[in-house]
Amino acid sequence: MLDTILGLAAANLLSPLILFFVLGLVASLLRSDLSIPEAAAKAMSIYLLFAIGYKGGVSVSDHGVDGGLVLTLVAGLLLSFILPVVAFGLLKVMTGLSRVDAAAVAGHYGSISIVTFVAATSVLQSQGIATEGYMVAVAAGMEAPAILSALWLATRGQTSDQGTEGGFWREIFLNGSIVLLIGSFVIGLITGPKGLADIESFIVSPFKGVLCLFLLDMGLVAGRGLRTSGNILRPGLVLFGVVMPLVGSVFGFVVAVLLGLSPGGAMLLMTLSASASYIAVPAAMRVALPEANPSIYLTLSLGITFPFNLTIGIPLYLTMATAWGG
Amino acid sequence: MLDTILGLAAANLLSPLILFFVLGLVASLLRSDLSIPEAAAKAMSIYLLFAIGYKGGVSVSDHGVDGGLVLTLVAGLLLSFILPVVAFGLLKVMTGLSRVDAAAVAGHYGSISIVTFVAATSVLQSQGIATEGYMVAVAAGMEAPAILSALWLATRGQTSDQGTEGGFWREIFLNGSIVLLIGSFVIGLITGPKGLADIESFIVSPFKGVLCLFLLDMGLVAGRGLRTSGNILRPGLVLFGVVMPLVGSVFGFVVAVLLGLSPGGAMLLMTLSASASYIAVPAAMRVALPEANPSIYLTLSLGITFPFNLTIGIPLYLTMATAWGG
Amino acid sequence: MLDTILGLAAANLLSPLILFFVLGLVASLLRSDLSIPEAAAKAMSIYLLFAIGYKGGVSVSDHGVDGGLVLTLVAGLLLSFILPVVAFGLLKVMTGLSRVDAAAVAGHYGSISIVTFVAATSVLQSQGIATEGYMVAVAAGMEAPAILSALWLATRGQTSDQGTEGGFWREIFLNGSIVLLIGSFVIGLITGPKGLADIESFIVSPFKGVLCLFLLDMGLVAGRGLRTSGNILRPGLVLFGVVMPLVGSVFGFVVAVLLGLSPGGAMLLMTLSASASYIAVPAAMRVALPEANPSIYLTLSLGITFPFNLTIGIPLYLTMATAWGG
Amino acid sequence: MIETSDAKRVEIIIESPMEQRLTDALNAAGVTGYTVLPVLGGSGRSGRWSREGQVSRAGGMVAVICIIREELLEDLLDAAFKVVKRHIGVVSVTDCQILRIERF
Amino acid sequence: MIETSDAKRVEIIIESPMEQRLTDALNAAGVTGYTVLPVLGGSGRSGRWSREGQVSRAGGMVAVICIIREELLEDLLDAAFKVVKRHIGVVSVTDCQILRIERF
Amino acid sequence: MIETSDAKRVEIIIESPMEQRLTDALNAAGVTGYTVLPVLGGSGRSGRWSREGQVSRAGGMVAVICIIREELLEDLLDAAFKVVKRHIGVVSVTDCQILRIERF
Ligand SMILES: Nc1ncnc2c1ncn2[C@@H]1O[C@H](COP(=O)(O)O)[C@@H](O)[C@H]1O
Ligand SMILES: Nc1ncnc2c1ncn2[C@@H]1O[C@H](COP(=O)(O)O)[C@@H](O)[C@H]1O
Ligand SMILES: Nc1ncnc2c1ncn2[C@@H]1O[C@H](COP(=O)(O)O)[C@@H](O)[C@H]1O
Ligand code: NA
Ligand code: NA
Ligand code: NA
Repeated sequence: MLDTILGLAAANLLSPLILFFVLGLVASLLRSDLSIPEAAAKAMSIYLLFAIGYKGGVSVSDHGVDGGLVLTLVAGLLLSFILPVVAFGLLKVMTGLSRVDAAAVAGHYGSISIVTFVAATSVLQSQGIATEGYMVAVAAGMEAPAILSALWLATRGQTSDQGTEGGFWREIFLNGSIVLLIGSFVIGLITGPKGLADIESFIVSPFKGVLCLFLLDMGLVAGRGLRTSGNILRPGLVLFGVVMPLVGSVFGFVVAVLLGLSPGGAMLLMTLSASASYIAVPAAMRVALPEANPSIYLTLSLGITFPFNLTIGIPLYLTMATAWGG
Repeated sequence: MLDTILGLAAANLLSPLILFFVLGLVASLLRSDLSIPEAAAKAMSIYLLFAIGYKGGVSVSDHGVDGGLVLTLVAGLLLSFILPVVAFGLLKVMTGLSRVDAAAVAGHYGSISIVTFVAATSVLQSQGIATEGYMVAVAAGMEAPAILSALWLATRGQTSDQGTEGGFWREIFLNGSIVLLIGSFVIGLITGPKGLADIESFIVSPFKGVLCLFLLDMGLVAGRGLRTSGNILRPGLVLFGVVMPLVGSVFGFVVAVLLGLSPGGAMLLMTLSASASYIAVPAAMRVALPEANPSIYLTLSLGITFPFNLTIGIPLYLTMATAWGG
Repeated sequence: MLDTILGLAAANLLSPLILFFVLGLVASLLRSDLSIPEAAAKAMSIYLLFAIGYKGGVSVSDHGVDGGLVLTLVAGLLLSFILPVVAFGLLKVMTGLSRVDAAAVAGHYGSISIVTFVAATSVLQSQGIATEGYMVAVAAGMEAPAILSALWLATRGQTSDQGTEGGFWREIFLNGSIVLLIGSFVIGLITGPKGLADIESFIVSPFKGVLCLFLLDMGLVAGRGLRTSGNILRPGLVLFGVVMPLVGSVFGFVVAVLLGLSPGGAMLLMTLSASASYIAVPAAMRVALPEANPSIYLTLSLGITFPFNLTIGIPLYLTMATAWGG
Repeated sequence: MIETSDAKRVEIIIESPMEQRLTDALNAAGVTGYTVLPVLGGSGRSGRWSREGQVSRAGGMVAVICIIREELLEDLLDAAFKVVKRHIGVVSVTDCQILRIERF
Repeated sequence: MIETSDAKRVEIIIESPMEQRLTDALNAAGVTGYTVLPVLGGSGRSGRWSREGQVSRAGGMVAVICIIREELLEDLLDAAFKVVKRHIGVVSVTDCQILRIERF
Repeated sequence: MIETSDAKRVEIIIESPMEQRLTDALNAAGVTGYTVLPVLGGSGRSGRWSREGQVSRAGGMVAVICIIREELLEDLLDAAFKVVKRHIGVVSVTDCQILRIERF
């Protein structure tokens, strides 16, 4: 058991994906001026969402839509609602964060990191483990609900006076990555394998290479964050950044078991629950909870939890899921 | 006959290309913040021009240059000169546009939309229909002449006092897309199939995937235009945006028959005649006819005619061309 | 012998790579507005460094690390230190440049142009000539030392009062391209052929196509430089821009013979010695030698030496290396 | 000679996620136009940041420039202040002369 | 202390396709330099636009900043006005102090 | 009404490779913040350049905007001047009013 974890972790740590993330991390900690143009980074993330959404849709059209999709989606929404409350509790115990800061951080852990999800799928793939194609739809579904919980946690009693008018909720639920992920998923569902054949050599073959470059950029950004705001990370916070994903993954595991997901699907739901947002939620928090200090949630999510999931979390979740699955 | 059209249209409507365009359109009409970075969009259009120009040149070097190229090129130039006059007449009848606005719009319909052309070629390709490789050269040739007609229509009698000095014409005839298209075409002609083999896996295999993303962006832009300026589109204008491509395609069809083009070539010439510019001409109009309201010609060309050609026009032109061809 | 050179040169001149460079050159000399977005150009250079570094590392992990790597690396560093002194001497004889300008120019010729190196490797590859994978590490090693020589040449006697504090040297030795090249090399070394298999269809197949687009951009930039600053190029300077690469290549040749490199490796070392920097060194010169006129070194390096190496130099060095090798 | 008229140039540096809200507020306050400039990076009480360090829309900022007739200044500042008050950012006002006052 | 000299800062927001024509006119009017800033978007009588909404060079705008000696102002405004008069865009002038007047 | 306070707006256009050195100097001079804007191109005694013409970080420039209390101006100009003196670039100062002076 343990050695499988270690074996997987080792194999994982020596994959190009992780090594390029580490390269980025090291480069920016050494203050190299290496950087990926913002437009290129955004283009890569669009490519990844496009590819993963589309492939998910195709695989569903392959195996046909079943009740599993709806059930898992609902379960994902619930996880996204509940996990912030758990995180908030842990933060109150483990750290001295103000309520607003704690609520903002908690929101990030209810939501998801799509890159972590993508990395997990590519590990499953290289292990030849199948998974429910609709997990990408679940990923999209889990992005936003956590924001409601965060705002509720922050403003219990008094109601926030600003920012959360109609426009705000449209921004949240129609944010670019949700729309692109769901849209590509639906298009994949409609066009099916025939459509995939047309664009396969664009979205399948180069996928891993693009992911390497994207993780290089993630490493650069995470390193920059640690360099400029690392001092914010009191031990309690760092510990939270490692414990919370484990707690989240357990929630994900239990739900997956109840839903009877495949080992691959279970592992992905665990990864989603364990991962923390650094795109949708920070933007929402800046609008609705400007008093919360962005350095705290960004550094924690990008500098601690993301690397943890990428290196140790993913192989760990995989082992748990397969150990139970088989 | 009709059912072939409908069949083709249906198949076309459910292709990833169209569906991603629709996704973009819907996303921006819903005011999602989904957007493709400007630099990435420009890079994709450069890629498309590079790939299509080069492939055209290679196929000509394959089949050898014949008189057809020159004749068709001349015919294309004439179409580009004449169609604005036709469009101007229609606009006078169908809409209440001022002369300057009508002239500016007319210029767009004499010129071409390269993405519409690219979409048409990829439909031909998936239908396994061959075509004259030099049609890309014709496409490049048709971009600019319409601008002369537009200025003439706008300033008949008095001569425009500004903007159209030497530098202006250099901008028009050496604009980036013409130079890149012609340049890549010539390079393809010189290096031939041997050269293509070198870069095939860059310009052939990923082509359709890139086109999907590019059409996603076109949908986003078209939707934004419709959202902000849709009110400008009086019924008469909208009707013109649908009728003019049909009229243009008939001109293209007649010329193609006279030239004895292959069905594929005929369909492409029809598409070129039917399509409306939204890159070269708008820029030229801003310089030379600043009084013309850009919202009118951009919304009409991008919001009405482009989607019409993409969805209904292309299968229609294909059916007509093949019906006659075979 | 001579006809082999000419044959190679001709074949080289008619390759897509060169022709796209020429297209860019012509387009900007004609003042076309064709341009590649800065972010796209930067993304392409990152892709090229990533791909070439990684492939180099993989091939070393294939053949195993031998003393050759260390010896060649040291030799490369020495070449980078010494060549500026040679260049400085030639400049004093051939041109009337001030000491500061001469020192700045000299620094460029001690350092290297990575695109020239990439073009050389792709020529070797199409000729099916093997080479030492660690040459990319040597390339990275040769980027910076020349800067020290240039500063020494410029400030002999008095010490420059500004710019060259600690931060400066970190900028130089940790500049983005060095870090990415070395980092990808090391990752390739660690992950080996198995890792390559994962991302091959991203870094191998599309490589040449991307290089074409990148050279198109290089042509555009070089042309812009010649158009705006061509007047700076007195005959003596132009002559230097052609003679110095030849002199450099001879140094590279001698060192390669002493090291007993393979013909392919020798040709690459000659190319590195012959090429002139236009990224790392200009930036360093602006900081440390602001009095030196940037138009001189940029126009010379980009407008004269780069095209010379690309068109005539590379086939010439290849012929010399193979003539001796076999 | 071309005659110029006195006006005010208001420059507001604000977080990107607030841009839309700010420009809506400006329109509501009756400004006839504004221009948005990109920002590469900066530093302030909330620390140093740079465009390239951003994965998230959250981080970036923009500079909104609004040229207005003097009499509009107070309404504009009220409107702008409502939007920025809970947020980081900077508001500055400069005297300027403009051509074509009739356009404002 | 470092001595500064009075000068004028002219800011011209104009459509990208007119940039070249404007800068040529400025050079003709004898300015010693100018700086061009990108514009993300804006709003005015001709409506609202944003960089990302552009497929076409036509749509974008740029901001040209030109710092000049006071005595040059009139010629510059004449030159600038000739270029912008038929076009959308905004011209504003601010008093400023500069270092190294000898460079202007 | 919202009360505004007098301040200075310093705008420094400088080569990108010098940006870090400039901002370090500004911080050392005690400024509480600054904003960096991208520059597309420009022209000056050292000739004309444009962002797209750059392969090298060397070529580009940036505009650094720094809003400060009046009393800080001299120290800032001294600090800035030390950095730009051997380099190309332009420094201009404008009077302005700001909100929330306590933040500066
Ligand atoms: N004194 C200043 N001058 C110019 N820009 C500033 C200044 N202070 C703050 N900023 C800008 O406003 C942003 C937020 O500032 P702050 O609210 O102080 O953290 C900074 O990142 C800068 O971009
Ligand atoms: N009052 C203003 N303040 C700042 N920028 C403006 C103003 N009015 C117009 N602009 C800019 O000039 C462009 C054209 O304005 P207009 O000619 O009024 O449509 C707008 O898109 C804005 O970028
Ligand atoms: N008078 C000016 N107004 C605005 N920007 C200027 C001016 N002079 C120079 N610049 C900017 O400073 C850069 C260097 O100027 P110079 O040192 O004169 O070559 C130019 O490329 C412009 O971006
Ligand atoms: Na989560
Ligand atoms: Na047409
Ligand atoms: Na060299």
